[in-house]
Amino acid sequence: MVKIEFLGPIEIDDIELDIDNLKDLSIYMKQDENLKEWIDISAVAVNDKIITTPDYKLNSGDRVSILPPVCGG
Amino acid sequence: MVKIEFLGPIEIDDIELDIDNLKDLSIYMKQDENLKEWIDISAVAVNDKIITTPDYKLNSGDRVSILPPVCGG
Amino acid sequence: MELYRGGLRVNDITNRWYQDISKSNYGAFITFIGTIRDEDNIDALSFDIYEPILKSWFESWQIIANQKGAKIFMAHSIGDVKVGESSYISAVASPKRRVALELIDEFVEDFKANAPIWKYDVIASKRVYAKDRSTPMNGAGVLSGEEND
Amino acid sequence: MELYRGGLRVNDITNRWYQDISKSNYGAFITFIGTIRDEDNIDALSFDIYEPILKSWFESWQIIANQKGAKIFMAHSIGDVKVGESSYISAVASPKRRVALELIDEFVEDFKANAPIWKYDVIASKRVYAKDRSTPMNGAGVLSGEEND
Repeated sequence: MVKIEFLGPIEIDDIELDIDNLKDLSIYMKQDENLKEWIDISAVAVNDKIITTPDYKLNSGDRVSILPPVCGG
Repeated sequence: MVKIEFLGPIEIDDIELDIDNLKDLSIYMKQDENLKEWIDISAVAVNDKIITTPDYKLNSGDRVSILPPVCGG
Repeated sequence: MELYRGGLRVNDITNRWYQDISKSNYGAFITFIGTIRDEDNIDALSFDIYEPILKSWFESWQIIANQKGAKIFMAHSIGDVKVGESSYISAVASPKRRVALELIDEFVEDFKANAPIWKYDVIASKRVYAKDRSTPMNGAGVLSGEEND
Repeated sequence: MELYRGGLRVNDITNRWYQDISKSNYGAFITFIGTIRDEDNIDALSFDIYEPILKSWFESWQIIANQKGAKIFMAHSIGDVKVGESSYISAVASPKRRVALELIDEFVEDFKANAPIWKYDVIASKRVYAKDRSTPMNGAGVLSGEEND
């Protein structure tokens, strides 16, 4: 299982999914009215490291963070 | 008469000259061993305003300042 | 890197950083102080931070700075910060001025674009995500299948 | 613009400027602090200033800053400033960060190139003009007949 956490303004509780890659996650998010708007504009970290390759392989126990658009300062 | 003051590291006392323009001043400075090195690298102010035109007309009572290379900070 | 609940004590922080660098033969020290402006009828701004990635982001900048002989500092608020208070301070110390002037600009701009911090307007005690002023981070779009960096 | 004999009291000056701008709804405040580095066996640096032209130079920058909705500050030392002390502080306050970041860079660079201040190394109580680190001002060469700006 892979743990998914939604950061900042995405008001969705953490979930656990049985997925192998980010494409699977994207398919899951597309089906949720509250999540699909974040797909195109969010960055993704796996175990706190930003991932830039869509075919990145996920392993059981990984923690995936969804990072929506930022504005510090 | 025009008053000439040498600023910063130019260790020459103020002088008064009967000159009409900066060319006259340049000719005067060329003849002084301690002044000629400053001709090419100094800026010039007349009555505290920087002058950028060589043919600027000087009037009696004007105060000319010679400003050598700077390094504030 | 320093995180504080609420508005920053600007003088305490900047004076301490200056003290910290003043024995290290740096010739230039630049501080950037961000203050909450009175605009759009807000009472405050509020910030969420994802600390693990903010920390690694900051550390990667510290390495860049060190390679230039420089050192960077940063403080940020968590939660509500009232209008007129400061929520963000950063600073660069370097031997010579050019490195400091360039680094503070690059650092502040990348902070705005990539530090994992989310901003909310606080209006009548309600928190509203400042979506239209926010920027997708480097790597955003990876879920749409875009290779991005 | 503030001129002081000897090294600057950095915290006093920067804290006062911050206080000064903190009621005026500026979102960004950047300070640049220049410190005398320990190098070339100097004990101190020493500065001569021609105040009338420094003042008009500064005022022309204040006008440029005002046109961008910004405000600038400057303090400089006259005479000897010991290694480790500060001789120069400048600052920019502006509503938004880009103006402040660009203005502090342009202001500090033009200060270096055109502020009528002469620097001397102080070594064994002797004052030596730092000629090789100095820059001819805009307009230099006018005595050689060069039209320059």
